[in-house]
Amino acid sequence: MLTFDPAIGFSSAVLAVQSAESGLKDGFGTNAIQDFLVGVKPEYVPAWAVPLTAIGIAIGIVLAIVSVLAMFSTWLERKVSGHIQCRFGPMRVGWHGWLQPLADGVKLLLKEDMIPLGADRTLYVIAPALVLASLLGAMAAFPLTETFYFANFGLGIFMILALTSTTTIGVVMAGWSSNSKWSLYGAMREAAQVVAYEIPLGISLLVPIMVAGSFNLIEVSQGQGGGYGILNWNIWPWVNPFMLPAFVLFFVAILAETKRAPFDLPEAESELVAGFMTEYSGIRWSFFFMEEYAAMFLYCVVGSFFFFGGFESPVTSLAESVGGTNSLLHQLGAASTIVLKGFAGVFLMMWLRWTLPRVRIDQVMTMGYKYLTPLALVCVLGAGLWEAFIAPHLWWRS
Amino acid sequence: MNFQGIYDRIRSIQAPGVTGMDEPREPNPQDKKDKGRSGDPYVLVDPQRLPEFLECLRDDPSLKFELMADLTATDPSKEDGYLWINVQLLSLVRKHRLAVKCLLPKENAVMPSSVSVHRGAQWAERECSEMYGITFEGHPDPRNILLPEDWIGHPLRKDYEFPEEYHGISCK
Amino acid sequence: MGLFEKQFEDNVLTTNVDWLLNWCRLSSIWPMTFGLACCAIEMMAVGCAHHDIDRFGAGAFRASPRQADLMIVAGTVNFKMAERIKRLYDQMPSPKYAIAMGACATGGGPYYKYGYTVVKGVDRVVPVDVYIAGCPPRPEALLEGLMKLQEKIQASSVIRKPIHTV
Amino acid sequence: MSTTKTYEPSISRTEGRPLAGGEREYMIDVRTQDMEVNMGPQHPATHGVMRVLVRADGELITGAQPHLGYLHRCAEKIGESVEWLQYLPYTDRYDYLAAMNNNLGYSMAVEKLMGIEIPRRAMMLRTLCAELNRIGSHLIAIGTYGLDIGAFTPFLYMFREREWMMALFEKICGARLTYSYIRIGGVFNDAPPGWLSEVEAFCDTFEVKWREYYDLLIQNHIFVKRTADIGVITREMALDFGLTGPMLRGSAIDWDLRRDTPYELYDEICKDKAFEIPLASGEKGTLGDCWDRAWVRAMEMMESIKIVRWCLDKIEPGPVIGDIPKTLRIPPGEAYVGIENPRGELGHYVVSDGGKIAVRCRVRGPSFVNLAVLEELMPGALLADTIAIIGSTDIVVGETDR
Amino acid sequence: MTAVTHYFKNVVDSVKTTLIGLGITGKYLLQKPITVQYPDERLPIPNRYRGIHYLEQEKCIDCLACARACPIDCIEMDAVRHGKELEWISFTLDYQKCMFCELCVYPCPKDCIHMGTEFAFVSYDRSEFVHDLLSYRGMARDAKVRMVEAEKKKKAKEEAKKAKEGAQAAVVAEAADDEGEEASSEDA
Repeated sequence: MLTFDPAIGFSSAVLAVQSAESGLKDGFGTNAIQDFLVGVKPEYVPAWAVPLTAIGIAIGIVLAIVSVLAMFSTWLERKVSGHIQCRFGPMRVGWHGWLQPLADGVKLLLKEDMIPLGADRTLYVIAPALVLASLLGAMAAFPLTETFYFANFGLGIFMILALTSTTTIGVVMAGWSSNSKWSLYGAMREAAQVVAYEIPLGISLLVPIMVAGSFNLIEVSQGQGGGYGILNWNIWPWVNPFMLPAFVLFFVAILAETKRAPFDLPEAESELVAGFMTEYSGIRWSFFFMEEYAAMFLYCVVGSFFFFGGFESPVTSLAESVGGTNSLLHQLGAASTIVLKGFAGVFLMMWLRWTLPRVRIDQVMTMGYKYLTPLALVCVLGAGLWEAFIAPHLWWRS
Repeated sequence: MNFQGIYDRIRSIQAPGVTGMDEPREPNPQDKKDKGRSGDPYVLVDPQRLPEFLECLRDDPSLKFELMADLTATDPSKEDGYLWINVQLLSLVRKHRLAVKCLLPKENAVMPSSVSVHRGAQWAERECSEMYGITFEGHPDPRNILLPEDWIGHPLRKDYEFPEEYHGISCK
Repeated sequence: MGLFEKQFEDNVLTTNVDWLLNWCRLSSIWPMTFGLACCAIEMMAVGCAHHDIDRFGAGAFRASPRQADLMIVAGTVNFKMAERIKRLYDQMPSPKYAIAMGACATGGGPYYKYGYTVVKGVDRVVPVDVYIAGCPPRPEALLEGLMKLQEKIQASSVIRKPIHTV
Repeated sequence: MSTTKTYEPSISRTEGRPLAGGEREYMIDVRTQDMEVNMGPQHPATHGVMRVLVRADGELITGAQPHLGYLHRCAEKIGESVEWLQYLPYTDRYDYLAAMNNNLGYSMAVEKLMGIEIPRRAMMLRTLCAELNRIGSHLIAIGTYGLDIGAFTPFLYMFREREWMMALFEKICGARLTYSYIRIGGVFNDAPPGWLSEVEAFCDTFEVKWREYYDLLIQNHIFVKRTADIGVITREMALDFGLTGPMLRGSAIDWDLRRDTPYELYDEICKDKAFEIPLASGEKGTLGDCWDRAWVRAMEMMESIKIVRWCLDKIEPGPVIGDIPKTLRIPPGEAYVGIENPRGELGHYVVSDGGKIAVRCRVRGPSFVNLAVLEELMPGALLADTIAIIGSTDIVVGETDR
Repeated sequence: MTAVTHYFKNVVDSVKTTLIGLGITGKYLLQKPITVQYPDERLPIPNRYRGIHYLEQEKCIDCLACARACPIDCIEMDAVRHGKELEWISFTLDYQKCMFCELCVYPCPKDCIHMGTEFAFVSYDRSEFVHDLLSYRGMARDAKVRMVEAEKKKKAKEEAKKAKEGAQAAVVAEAADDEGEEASSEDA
């Protein structure tokens, strides 16, 4: 029945603390929560308690964000799939089924906690926690506005890529420990697939990184400011013509990274029953799909930072011109912009999922190594040449 | 080609194992017990030579029965001492059909397998053997196909008695 | 949950908590992708656009029994399959439910008399909560059966002491 | 045992599998222990309750063995136990996706024994319903095939049109799936007023929607890549295994019982050249691969629409059932009638001894015969291809097991 | 086709067909769903629908034609005959077996068993599926009246018959007497 995995709490805490701490040490930006805490700190509280409290609050907020994201995404998925298929999706659980994720969540909590007889119990229990925890750690690097974030890294995108890649370890652990052949297949596919698509993902991100000249998400966003909040987005061909193909490659790669159709081979329902999570039930299983939806959102946010202007949008620029930089209005505009952009990406992924068939494992590999990687390299080469020889002569890039 | 033509051809190439033929006929008005016979004409073949017969018909250029549509058996009645083996042949090139029938004694229901001629016969023979208890000699995979491995009896025989229970689940 | 399960007396709080938990359970009954025969086609029709079982929150057909709550036995069960059905049912985590859809799963159906391999009712193998008549039942009848199951879940007790002790 | 013929294995393990465009993918020759995986009986892609025991070397399949009988419902025994007419509802239930065709086949076999003529309007309605049902069956075949490949949405679109078709059948005979509409001697009910124009409206809409399925699924690049060059059935193999229907035409063998051994009104329809028989050409890969079979099914739906339109054009008022006694006594004899079911040749072999009950009521299920080729196609495929191959044989387990 | 063109054809094809697919699904995303929300809205059920049976009990004559026509013997009926009138004990239809084939409807000589448009029959207990089609048990009131009347009539008839017979006998006797008389007179 209801179980709470100490492992999830522990490992997520460790990872998030580490990430947050490194962010603080970085001294690159100031933490909004910490600022706030310093402001309200009573005299008798020692100074060292402030960052610790800030970290605790940050972890809580990240957890809440991830679960709300997952819940909203499941609802969105069911509604989008429903309407694409000429039906409604959830309708009777709350208004248009908006309470559906809540019901699902509570039901999954109440389900019997099953561990198969032949399973490796330790790994079986740790795996879902590790999967979710690595994603929680990655979420720490996601800035909601230019001044509101948990950790601001110089190498923010590296942090995200590195931590999200560790989910693979959890998935492989899950597949191996389940003692089921389908799970094993799923896990092996996941390992092969993620390794293959890390490469084009990283390479295609090099293009906007080159244009922005920074790995930091906030800086990349700031670099796309001006032009009514829309004209300076990296994606436009007048900024760099190799950006659009790079984005397409990036998008395909994140589809594969997040195990979404048409690359949902690790959990391919018609082939592998439920892939690596065949043997998981109840709340442990829900960790996997929470991770999936949160990862989708996170990658889409990364995509919007690097290709679609980040916080910059006409709304943000309007809010800035009305309220001034760093006003609450501007902050709200920036936050809503990035969340909306993230969900637009999530929506696109869902739309693709409910349109396309699934590819085969050898085609996934072929696509990753033979198509995406070389094309991404070509993009990087082209973008580099453009940046070196043409961009300096363009008056709008000066 | 109609049935008569096919039969003549079978006769002229001396296909192995042919013992006769039967055609539908009108009932005899004098004899009240004779109701006649309707339906398809068929060729009677010795079951022990069925594979050779099928191979001969498959390879004959003017018959070309290259597709075996069906192979099945029939238990005409409890009292009858023979099972029928019914084969339906089809020629895609010549666009004709032929029904073949063999009489197999119930006491010794053993006959050679036709899998070497038509591989499509493989599953059909497996079904026949579990349903009627016919042994096909030389069959590559003589297991039950539809019934469980430990099923008792041959259900399509007319003297089959329904089981009382199977693995603890009552049948009534 | 094990600590709290069926421990408490009836009172306003426990009744309301029970109501809420039951509501969550009945709003998200995930069936298993498990079709046997003709009724499976109607089961598919229920998932499709015209009837859309997803409106009830029961549209997430799970292929793995571990993640499913409901087994819709849609079709004829024969002896060869019966053992597998038992195993699949055992693999589902509780609380789990079973619906016998159609005449065959209910009581052998048209194969009652001469079907030598047909199990005369799936309740000889697994416990069944709701039976649906029809051969095959209309998709609406399956929805009706789902609503009947929801009524049953709503009446069950989660943290209260069960009223009827057997 | 040397009784089985061996084919040249289509893919040798060390050479790797051929890919489109002459590419060749090489598998690293590391031998590990083969793994035995049970696919089914409860598996989303086995179309019901079939079990395939797969031997796999990693993702590469080295052998597969289908196990049937999880839905054996003793249809033939029942045929020998109940009266002639009483067996008719059971014919609905073995191939539940094409119940009209089953009714037609059984009725025709019994009628052949009785030697009776049936009224022309009944024949028209029979042909019309059988063709409509063929569309419905192919819709499910392609839809579930898409589902196996991973495309969920086309399946729901196809079910939407099928639902319409089922509503039409419900109006004419009162049931959605198990019709028992075509009876011995005709059909049991005339079409209700306005029904034929509704069928016409269905045809008009279907032709538009068909284009969508074709673009969304059949021509989709991923679908093509998943199904082309997979599960290639050569001409010799097809004949040797006795395959029929779209499986045969997918290997470009020009054979259709509707045209080559005409029954009912197909003689006239062929003379009018109202429809043609789509033959695969190996357009996307090797001839006889899974994509060809799916394509043949997709094209056949449009041909069926043409036949339906022909029937709507030519139908005239008249009686719909001949003079049939309430208790049938069929003259002794034996008859085999094969008709073109959506899955291939559906044969009914009936033997009568002149009584009220049949002596033998054999059903030659096309999917039972077509499935046998699975063992031959599997070795060398990838695990994901097994699903593509099973799906392309378009089996109905109710019919393989009967 | 060279490898290079093949390579780029693959890229172009996949992008093109994906866009076409997205267009089709996107079109439906914006359209109104076609779902009929069942308990609130219902699809029309055609008249010929083969649903749960109903019986016009007044017409039924307990002839067992439907039970004989049923392939699985799911109809059982029991009634006691009082002359022409029936005292109904049971008329059950076992929906654990029934396959809704409508074969029971046609042989009925009185056209009294029908299949209705009711389709939803769900239960927690399968024994409820042995469904009694009777709307009343025993005898209908008018049937009772008719029976009583018929009995009265019968009695009256019998009495009349007796009376008639008596009268006839008397007449015969008289006639015989007459004849005898005549004969005797003739003799005389």
